[in-house]
Amino acid sequence: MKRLYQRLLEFAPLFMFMVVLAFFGAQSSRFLEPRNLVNILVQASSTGIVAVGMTFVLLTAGVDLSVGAIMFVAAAVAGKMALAGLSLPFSLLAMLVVGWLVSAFNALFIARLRVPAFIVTLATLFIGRGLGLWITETRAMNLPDSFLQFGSARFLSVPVPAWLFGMAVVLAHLVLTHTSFGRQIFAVGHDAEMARKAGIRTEMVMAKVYLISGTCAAVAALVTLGQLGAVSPKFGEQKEFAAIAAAVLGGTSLFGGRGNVLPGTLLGAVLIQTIENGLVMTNANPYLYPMITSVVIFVAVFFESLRNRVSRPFSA
Amino acid sequence: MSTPLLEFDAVEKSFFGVKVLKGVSFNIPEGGMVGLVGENGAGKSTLMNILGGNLQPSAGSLRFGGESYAPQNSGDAARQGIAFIHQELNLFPNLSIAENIFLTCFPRMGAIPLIDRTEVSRRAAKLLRDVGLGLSPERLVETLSTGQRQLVEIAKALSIETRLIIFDEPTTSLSERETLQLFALIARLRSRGLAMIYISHTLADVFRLCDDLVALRDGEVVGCGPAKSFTSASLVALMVGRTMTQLFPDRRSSTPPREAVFEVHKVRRIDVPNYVSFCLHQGEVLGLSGLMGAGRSELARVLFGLDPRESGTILLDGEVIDSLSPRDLIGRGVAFLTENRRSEGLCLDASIAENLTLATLAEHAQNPLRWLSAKSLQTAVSNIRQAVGLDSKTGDGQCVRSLSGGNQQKIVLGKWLLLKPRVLILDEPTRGIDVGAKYEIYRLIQELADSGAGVLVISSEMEELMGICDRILVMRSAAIVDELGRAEFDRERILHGAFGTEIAR
Amino acid sequence: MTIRKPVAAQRARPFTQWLVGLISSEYLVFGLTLLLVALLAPFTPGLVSIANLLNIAGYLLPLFIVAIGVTLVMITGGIDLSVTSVIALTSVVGAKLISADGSATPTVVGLVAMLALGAGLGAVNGGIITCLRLPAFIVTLASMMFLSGFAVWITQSKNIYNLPASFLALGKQLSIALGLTITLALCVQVVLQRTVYGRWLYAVGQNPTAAYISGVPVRAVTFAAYVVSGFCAALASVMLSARLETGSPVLGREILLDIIGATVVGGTSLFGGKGKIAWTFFGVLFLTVLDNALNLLNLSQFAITIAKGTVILLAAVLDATRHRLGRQNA
Amino acid sequence: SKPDSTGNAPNGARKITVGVAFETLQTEYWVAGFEAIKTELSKLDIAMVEAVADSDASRQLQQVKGFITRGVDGIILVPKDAKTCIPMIRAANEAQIPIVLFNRPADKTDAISTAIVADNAKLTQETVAYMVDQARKIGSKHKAVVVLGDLGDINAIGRRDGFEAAIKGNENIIEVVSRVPSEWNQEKAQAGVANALQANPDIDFIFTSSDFLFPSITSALKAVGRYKKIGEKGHVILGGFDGDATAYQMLVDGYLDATGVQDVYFEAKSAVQALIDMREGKKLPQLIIDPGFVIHQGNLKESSPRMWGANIKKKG
Ligand SMILES: Nc1ncnc2c1ncn2[C@@H]1O[C@H](COP(=O)(O)OP(=O)(O)OP(=O)(O)O)[C@@H](O)[C@H]1O
Ligand SMILES: Nc1ncnc2c1ncn2[C@@H]1O[C@H](COP(=O)(O)OP(=O)(O)OP(=O)(O)O)[C@@H](O)[C@H]1O
Ligand SMILES: [Mg+2]
Ligand SMILES: [Mg+2]
Repeated sequence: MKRLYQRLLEFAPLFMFMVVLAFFGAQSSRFLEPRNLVNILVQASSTGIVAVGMTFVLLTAGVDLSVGAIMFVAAAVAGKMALAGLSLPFSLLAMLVVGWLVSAFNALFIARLRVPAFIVTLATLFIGRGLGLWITETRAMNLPDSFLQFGSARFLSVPVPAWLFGMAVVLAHLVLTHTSFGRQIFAVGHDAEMARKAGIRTEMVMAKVYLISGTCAAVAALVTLGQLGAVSPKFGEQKEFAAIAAAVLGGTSLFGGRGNVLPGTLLGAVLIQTIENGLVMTNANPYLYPMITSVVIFVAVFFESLRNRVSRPFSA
Repeated sequence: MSTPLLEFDAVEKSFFGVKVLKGVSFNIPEGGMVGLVGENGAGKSTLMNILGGNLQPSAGSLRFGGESYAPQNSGDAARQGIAFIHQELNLFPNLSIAENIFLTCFPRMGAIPLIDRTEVSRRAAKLLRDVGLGLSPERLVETLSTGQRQLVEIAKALSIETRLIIFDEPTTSLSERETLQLFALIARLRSRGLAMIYISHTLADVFRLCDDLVALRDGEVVGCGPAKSFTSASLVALMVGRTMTQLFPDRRSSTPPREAVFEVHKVRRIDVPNYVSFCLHQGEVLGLSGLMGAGRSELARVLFGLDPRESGTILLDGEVIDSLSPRDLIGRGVAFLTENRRSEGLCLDASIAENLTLATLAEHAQNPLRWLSAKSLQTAVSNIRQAVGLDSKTGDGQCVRSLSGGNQQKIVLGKWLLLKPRVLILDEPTRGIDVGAKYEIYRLIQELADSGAGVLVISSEMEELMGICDRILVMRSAAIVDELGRAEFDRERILHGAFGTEIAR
Repeated sequence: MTIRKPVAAQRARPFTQWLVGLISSEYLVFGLTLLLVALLAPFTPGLVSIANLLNIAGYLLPLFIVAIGVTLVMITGGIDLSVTSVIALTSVVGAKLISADGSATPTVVGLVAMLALGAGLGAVNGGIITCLRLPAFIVTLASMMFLSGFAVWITQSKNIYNLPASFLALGKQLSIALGLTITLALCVQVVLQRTVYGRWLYAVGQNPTAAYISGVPVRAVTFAAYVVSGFCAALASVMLSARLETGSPVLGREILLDIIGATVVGGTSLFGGKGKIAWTFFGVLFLTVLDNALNLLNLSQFAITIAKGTVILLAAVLDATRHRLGRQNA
Repeated sequence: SKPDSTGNAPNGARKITVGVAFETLQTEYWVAGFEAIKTELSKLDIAMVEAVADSDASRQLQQVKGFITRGVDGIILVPKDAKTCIPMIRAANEAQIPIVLFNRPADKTDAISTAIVADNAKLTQETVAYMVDQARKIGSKHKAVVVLGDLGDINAIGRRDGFEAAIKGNENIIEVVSRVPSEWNQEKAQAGVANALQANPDIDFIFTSSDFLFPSITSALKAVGRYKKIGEKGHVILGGFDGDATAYQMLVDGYLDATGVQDVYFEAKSAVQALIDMREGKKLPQLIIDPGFVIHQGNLKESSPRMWGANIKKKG
């Protein structure tokens, strides 16, 4: 009996997800159409990719508040270049470079100078937003259609953003579980001082996770551009919250050392988007959106915690 | 013997302007085994941390294999072939045993930078066999008991190509059997020509294993030479700075049977098949012996309300106590010292005073606003510091993380002694405590018992149990299999009970 | 045997010592604020005028009050993201109660209701976090979304006006706000430093397991921190609503990162076990003065944002240096 | 000495300074307004100091008081909402500094100010009414989506109310199948419209509460091949509010049916003039209404010079 209960709990998050699907599916016949499921995946991909990078950072007990700002600067630079007539690949490269530059800056201060990650990335959040506003001159930029085409391109009938998201998840999962760097992340997150004593080059590990997060943010900016085809001064705003929420919803601890991308972060990001999608599909009262979303998040986390409680009897 | 393997040359180290090592110089020959002894806080671990690359000396130098050696981090040390088994277990509970072992040197799948899981498991399993730990390498370290973790730490040290192994108090949570296994392992390693540094407060072990001994006091080498040139007494005298005539305090000649303070009836932990029943009397020191993993710590945790109890009743002073939290138990005068001082016993970043008074704060705030009286706190702290023999160099405000292992243990103990409990449950109370201080602690336990309290002592050191207890229970597989009154104390019989080689009673 | 003399340490000159002393003192952030003012005053007309200081104070006090609650929560190793939504919800509920357009209950009743509601919402957060043992981040994130959505919903997006003069007086009289804030800050600091509860709070943040085993009522202590946080948010909501003469469902929505940022900049650790009310005050003061000065400097928007980020970063680097110096010299 | 009507102090006395406090500069409309005021002021050789409150009313109060402290001669304010600005007006009154509200009115109060405002609800209603007319011409019942702004934003609510008012009574022609709360976020708008189109593929009437969301809407339409010119089969009747550059381009290209334009130039000019008048002690009405206008295919030529978006577009 107890075993069965635990077995059930093991699948609780997935079960929760199914319940949400079934509920909306019953409300709207079109909800469960493959097209719509792909839709959800595409719409979750931008936040999801950022969340994948964020998971790395959270696993080291750090945080990266600058992802939204990185997205904005990257998109602004790419937009400028595209409008100046440079071809798409150049813009893409520029976005990655922006992501690397900003996150290398983060990494320098966090890993090397030991400044708390929260403050460093808060500062880069401000600096990045300011830079972006400066580059865009606080104007919306409508980009050439090549971006939109990129965003809606399909490969094996699955849109490119979903591929990118999928690839990010699989790659991250491999890195986290099957490389020594990945395992060392968990060690550093549990206790950086202990990790140093164990012979891990903690500085390198810390630096790398911020670079990964920056790269993910740049890719996410690309995905978002592919869907919006425009950069506005609000581009990427509040992404950091959405990403942290998705990762934490997937069971990653803010205190480091615990969490996973597959299925955790993937489910976290997709679940939130599924709710938003379902609410529009069922023509819900707009005022109820935040309340319904928050309740579902809450219930999901509650089930997740039931599952973990067995192994960890007490923690505050 | 031409060049020694390792030379310390006038190594000094200061923290916060306080000199902890004052010009330490000695050599270790190729393949040699050196015992390092000294009181708590003498600087043993600090010296080893310098050797292992975790700390940099303030002055002085090291030579390893004839060449100048100045490791900047533990990776450097490992590359030179120095393995370090830390006093404070340095394992990651969120990773598996195998991952902990190979954390910095995972075998890879050829050119692909992915971990070769099968190879990891194979090699880890072999290492675990070497240290006599029959567990799956995939198990998470957080599910292991302290003793098992210690063995994993040793397996980890063996995983790299080493020339020198540092053992910093490796036997503190190992029971007799595992200790013997470890010694056999050490002998095997020595025959391979490995050099070792062995730190321990168990002088018998040191004499048994080591060729040479180095005694530290207050960061200075006060004695150095072949083990044969010392006797136990002379070594203690060197370390402590005075002679000690006995290891255990005198016991009362006979104890009249008294009333029970703490009765345990058919208590069973969740997921464990066996019941446990025993009774702890007023003024009694009751020992709990058994092999590693016999379930002693788990029993203690159940009794203190930390782990779930499946069934059974517990009586305190004849009164049934049910589903109680540590807080309620402490309120009723029950205290529990866990075997895990770092993760469960201390707030490492809080000060000595804050840690010492944590369980007894209410006593110092006897007013409606729960306002703390600084003066009463201060007196309590200085009294208990003296009682447990915490050296006076450190201020009350120093953070506990920077204390030596033994001194940290004294603080956890001091915290509970301040409570003046009716029932005190001690799990490995003298882990890492030096000879001199041990005596003091035994005396405190005795005093507490004399004042009418009941003390339950879990220890892996049989000598210790036989030295201080009035009665010893032997556990095996979460059940009590034997009980010995003081007159019946007998190593053989306890071991038989623990191993299950003889049906007791 | 070679004995090397420890050098450097003895030869430090008074000035260096003073500098090291300043950098390594816990008043560093405060010092930086003064430095900032001293540097910018010549270029910014009116920066140090009484009117401006009062102006800064008016803006700072509510922020500081919320930050006090958040500091307590952060000392336990938790986080409270819901404070801004608590501000919004208590604002509209309170305003609905006392507004002439609403039920026009006496101001005092409205005030008590607001504070009780804030504490109650904090209690719900705290209850869920401690009893169900869920991570604080996600619980308070969910309640942030829920409460904010709820506040907008019950007002159907409309602000509530016509608040009674007795309520508005709270916003006009800076001395009332100042008095309240100082009293609250001192009380909380004294509780933290001098009472059993304060010790418990730090212990819970440093090592909840050890604290639990040592008989600290971990859950009750954590719970109380969230209640106080909710209460502080409600108190700030009173001040903000009175100052802006409105019950608004989006009140305070933008200041969450400012509050947590100020607390962290002040030196309170996100990982718990460390923090002081004075530090939080310095953090809030630093950010507010920085904001005010940059605005008075008449830079353009993007320059202000960039400058703000840069100064925060510099302050943090200094702070990190302070810790390292502290480790070497204390 | 009184300044003359151009605002210049006689004989090189101290130059007049005006403080301009915006609630946000995160959309093109506000930037356009800001630029228009700047131009207007510089025409009169008036110096300007600026402040942006990032949507925080309390911060705005602090900024306005900051202006007063530094002794500006007049204040132009874009308040966060109708009520939170009253303490600011009062502070200005006390310091005897004239204050003009730009684009958003204050609630009824004894504090003295003048507001130059467009009537969001009314202008939206006119715009949507035009769209409904178009729908009526085509015949058949139309399925409509409205993209709402932030439900906490007073202007967004005004536009929503205007929309609902225009639909009321025309239910036989228009059925509102989805109300998408965008929170003024382009990604949410894009996802929301895409989801609405998934739920009801035959949607053929979309109104957005702000033009800056058009890129999101067109991208969602393009993804399902529904971005068609007026007159083409499958055209979706589109309408917006603000009159920005993107909207202008869409009008020119024949995709957009109508948008409600706020006359930024009128508003800026009136605001500055009002300040000058107030300094001279003239009594002004509490409200100066910017009539605004609906620009649509029918009046594109003659109205476009007054459309701020058109001018931005033409400038480059
Ligand atoms: N990081 C540190 N900061 C400050 N003081 C320290 C630090 N590490 C060690 N010390 C001090 O150095 C002294 C020596 O400590 P060390 O750990 O080397 O002792 P030890 O000989 O290993 O003792 P034990 O037998 O108890 O383990 C102690 O007084 C301790 O307080
Ligand atoms: N035979 C066994 N094989 C593997 N693990 C065991 C075995 N017996 C017990 N354990 C594990 O050991 C732990 C129980 O041991 P407990 O800590 O109570 O023992 P102990 O007698 O205090 O020994 P220790 O000296 O290790 O502290 C549990 O984590 C349990 O999973
Ligand atoms: Mg030691
Ligand atoms: Mg044990």
